[in-house]
Amino acid sequence: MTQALLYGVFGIALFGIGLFGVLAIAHVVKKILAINICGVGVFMVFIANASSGAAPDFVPHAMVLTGIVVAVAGTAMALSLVVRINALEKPEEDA
Amino acid sequence: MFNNMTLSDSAKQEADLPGCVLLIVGMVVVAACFFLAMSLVQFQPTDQPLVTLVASNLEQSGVENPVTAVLLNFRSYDTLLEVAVLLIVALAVMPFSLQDTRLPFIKVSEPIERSLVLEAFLRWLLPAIVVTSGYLLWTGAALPGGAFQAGALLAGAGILLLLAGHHSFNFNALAARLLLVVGLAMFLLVGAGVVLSSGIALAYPVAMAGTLILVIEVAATITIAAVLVLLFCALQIEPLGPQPNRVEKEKHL
Amino acid sequence: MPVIDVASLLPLLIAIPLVGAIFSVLLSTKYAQVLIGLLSALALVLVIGLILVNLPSVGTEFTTPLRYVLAGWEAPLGIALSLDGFSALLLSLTVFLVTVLTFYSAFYFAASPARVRFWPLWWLLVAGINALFLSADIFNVYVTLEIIGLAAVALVALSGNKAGLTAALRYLLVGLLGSLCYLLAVALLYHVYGTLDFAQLAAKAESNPLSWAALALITVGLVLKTALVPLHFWLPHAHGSAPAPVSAILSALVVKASFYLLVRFWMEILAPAVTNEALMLLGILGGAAILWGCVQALRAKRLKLMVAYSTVAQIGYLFLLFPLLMSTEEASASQLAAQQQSALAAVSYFIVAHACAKAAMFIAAGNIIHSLGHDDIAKLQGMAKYMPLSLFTFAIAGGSLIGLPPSAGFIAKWLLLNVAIDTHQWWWVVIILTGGLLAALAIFRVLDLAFIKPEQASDHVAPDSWQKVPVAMPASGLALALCTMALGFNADLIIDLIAIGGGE
Amino acid sequence: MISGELFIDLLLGIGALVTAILCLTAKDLFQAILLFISMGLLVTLAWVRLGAWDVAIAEAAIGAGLTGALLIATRRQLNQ
Repeated sequence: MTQALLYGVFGIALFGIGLFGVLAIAHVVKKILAINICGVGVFMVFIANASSGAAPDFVPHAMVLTGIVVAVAGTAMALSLVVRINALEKPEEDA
Repeated sequence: MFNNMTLSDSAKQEADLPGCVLLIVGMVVVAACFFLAMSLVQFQPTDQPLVTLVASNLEQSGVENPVTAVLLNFRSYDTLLEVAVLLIVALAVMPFSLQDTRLPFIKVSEPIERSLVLEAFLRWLLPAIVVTSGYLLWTGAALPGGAFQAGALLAGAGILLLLAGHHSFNFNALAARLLLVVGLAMFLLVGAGVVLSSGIALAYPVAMAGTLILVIEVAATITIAAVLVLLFCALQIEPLGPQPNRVEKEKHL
Repeated sequence: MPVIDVASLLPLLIAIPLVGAIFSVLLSTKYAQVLIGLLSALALVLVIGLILVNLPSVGTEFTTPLRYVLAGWEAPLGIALSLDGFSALLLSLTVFLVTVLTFYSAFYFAASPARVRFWPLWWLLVAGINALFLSADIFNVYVTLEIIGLAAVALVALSGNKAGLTAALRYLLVGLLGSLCYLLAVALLYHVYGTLDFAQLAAKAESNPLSWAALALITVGLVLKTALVPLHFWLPHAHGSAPAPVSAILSALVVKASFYLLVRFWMEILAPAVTNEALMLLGILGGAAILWGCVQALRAKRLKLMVAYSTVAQIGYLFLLFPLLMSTEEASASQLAAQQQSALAAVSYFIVAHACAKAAMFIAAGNIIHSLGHDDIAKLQGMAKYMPLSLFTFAIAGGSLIGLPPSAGFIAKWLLLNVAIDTHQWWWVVIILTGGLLAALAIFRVLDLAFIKPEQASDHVAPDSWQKVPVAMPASGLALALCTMALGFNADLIIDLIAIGGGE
Repeated sequence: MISGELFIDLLLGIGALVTAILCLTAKDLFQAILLFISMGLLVTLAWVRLGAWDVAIAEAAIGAGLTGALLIATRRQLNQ
């Protein structure tokens, strides 16, 4: 088993853990964490495959960089929605 | 099975799916991952045509770092759209109000509690961070690093400034909006401008490629830093309605 | 010999909305934003008009897709844009609807502070949709999917109330998960075939476990985004709680964008990995979606929720495309190609008919909310007296959704029924007809209340809360509704367009 | 016989998996966030091992660092 294959399998496992987490956990912030774990798994598959040849392939590296930024953008948006929903909920709780 | 999605409004609850459903979901996920992993292991990797293509065209890309070459030259269109994604997120989290558009971008005020250590620290650290991020950007052409790393570092400086309590940012000011769009605008401008010389959108002339990439990267760095600081602000301050902590600050003025 | 190089116009379709977005961030006064909106829409209409006029017509031997290589780097190193008949149709539809909805939004958001955020996000969403229809690169498609997803979520969240924000959050999480499934498939495909370009992948693709895995991941991810039953749970509330122009574009175009990709992957890029069983499975889910969506639409208490559930049903019709692509032993290759082409034409027709009708319906529902402050179906008694134009729009669009002649919806269903009968899959005929019947029940329930019992209601519901809307608002809805009628008379236009560079 | 290099790779990979599982099963949200950040750092190391320096820097700064900061800020808001 080569190094690339090893990390590829780990990446798929991370994706699976994240996927299960998204489906099984009710807590929103942890759902968001799970989606991020999914994303890390996907990126790991990309990077692992990129290093399977003799020389590293830089195109997947660039794709993962784009992916990381997009992932953080999505996470930030989700968290801001959580905060806004939470802020709307509070007055009701007090009343 | 997807009822759990509806719970997303209450962030403090920790309810799980019923056990049997959970078991089925788990088994499906495990089976799918097992199939994926097996097909990945069984697959014999072939040659990677892009490795040689990237290497052989690197000289004409204007930069030495292959990742930067892919991001800002070979597949620059992806990066252009990625900057658009950042703008979307900035617009989504921005606490918009029509009144604030005329207020200045940076407001200086006395902090509620002063921390001398932090202030002294900042006085030295901030210039250092700005210089370092400039350096990261510059070396991105040859070594690992580039617009995103530099932007993140620059955003760190902005957040430290916020934490010190002297300054607050108003993202509805025209200057702030300019910072948010400058990355996308510059990318589009360069991408369209090169049509005059090469006839193809986003195709830089080889001689000027390095300079043009740097111009785009500087603008992108500024936008990235601004968006990241905005994200941090949006999560720190109550984003809806009149904000209580802002009222407090006004009292101290 | 065309006067201009048509392909060089393709990047403009993405650049114009992006420029529009930048200017509407910078110039945030009301009239500036509206002016920018109208100018951008006009520019888009001009560009797509030029492209359509210069497209090689059917019958000439030239039927390859248009291609524009961005940045001068040919695939696999660079990214290309491409346009064939199917994407040209969807782009024209996008530009047309965006123009009408931009006009409508100028009035809808006239008094709302949400407009400051709406306009830039609107143009970014349009840029994303155009970019997706033009893209010829599977990773680039991921980025466009994220643009569409995030912009759509931000637009849904504009409503600002708790129900809207919750719907937006659920929509966002579903969208992110769907995109990640898609991205994992991109990783696998790139690993196996060493390219990201649509055409190069299609040439190299073969049936092996990794292709199956990639196709399965892509399908799950995109079906989640298209909201096919049973993964539709997020759609009704997201589409039902957004502002009217946003609901309209979400139902008319955004779900179609991911459906378009599914068609690309199943018919072209990964066609060798497709099996008949898989096609049948998608068809069965589509049939279930038709029935389930119609039943839920019948039960809905709010007008917009009803319209949103009808979208769930209409998505089901689109997925009937897949079983109709199935090959049989006796059919020759050319027969199969012809069968697939006519199935695609039927479904394209469906997309256009549904997009116009559904946008018109959401506009009508938006007008009703705008003037009444609610969209409770039970309280709509006799409203036709006050809002004749909006309810007339609703009726015409409803007729098209049911499939009554002479609407576009009728032609679409007719074409679909024909293909189903030709391929001896009669059970779809039953489902299509049942779906039409159920849709008729749902729509006549509303119309019955609004039109037929005016004398009992009128007095106690309307006067105190009723508010007049500018005539341009119902007028733009009516224009769309009349378009569904006009399309019913000019069916060949669309079918010819699809054939350009189309299919295989 | 397991060579040293393979041992490091195994350690990093299994470490990432274990922290991911712990992160999703943690009872306390703050703990979960910290575990997520540490998973990000382990993954960063894995990418250094795979020769992806650019990605490793970005993951440490943006993936683990910035996401972590945003998560902590959110948690503070939720607890207020």
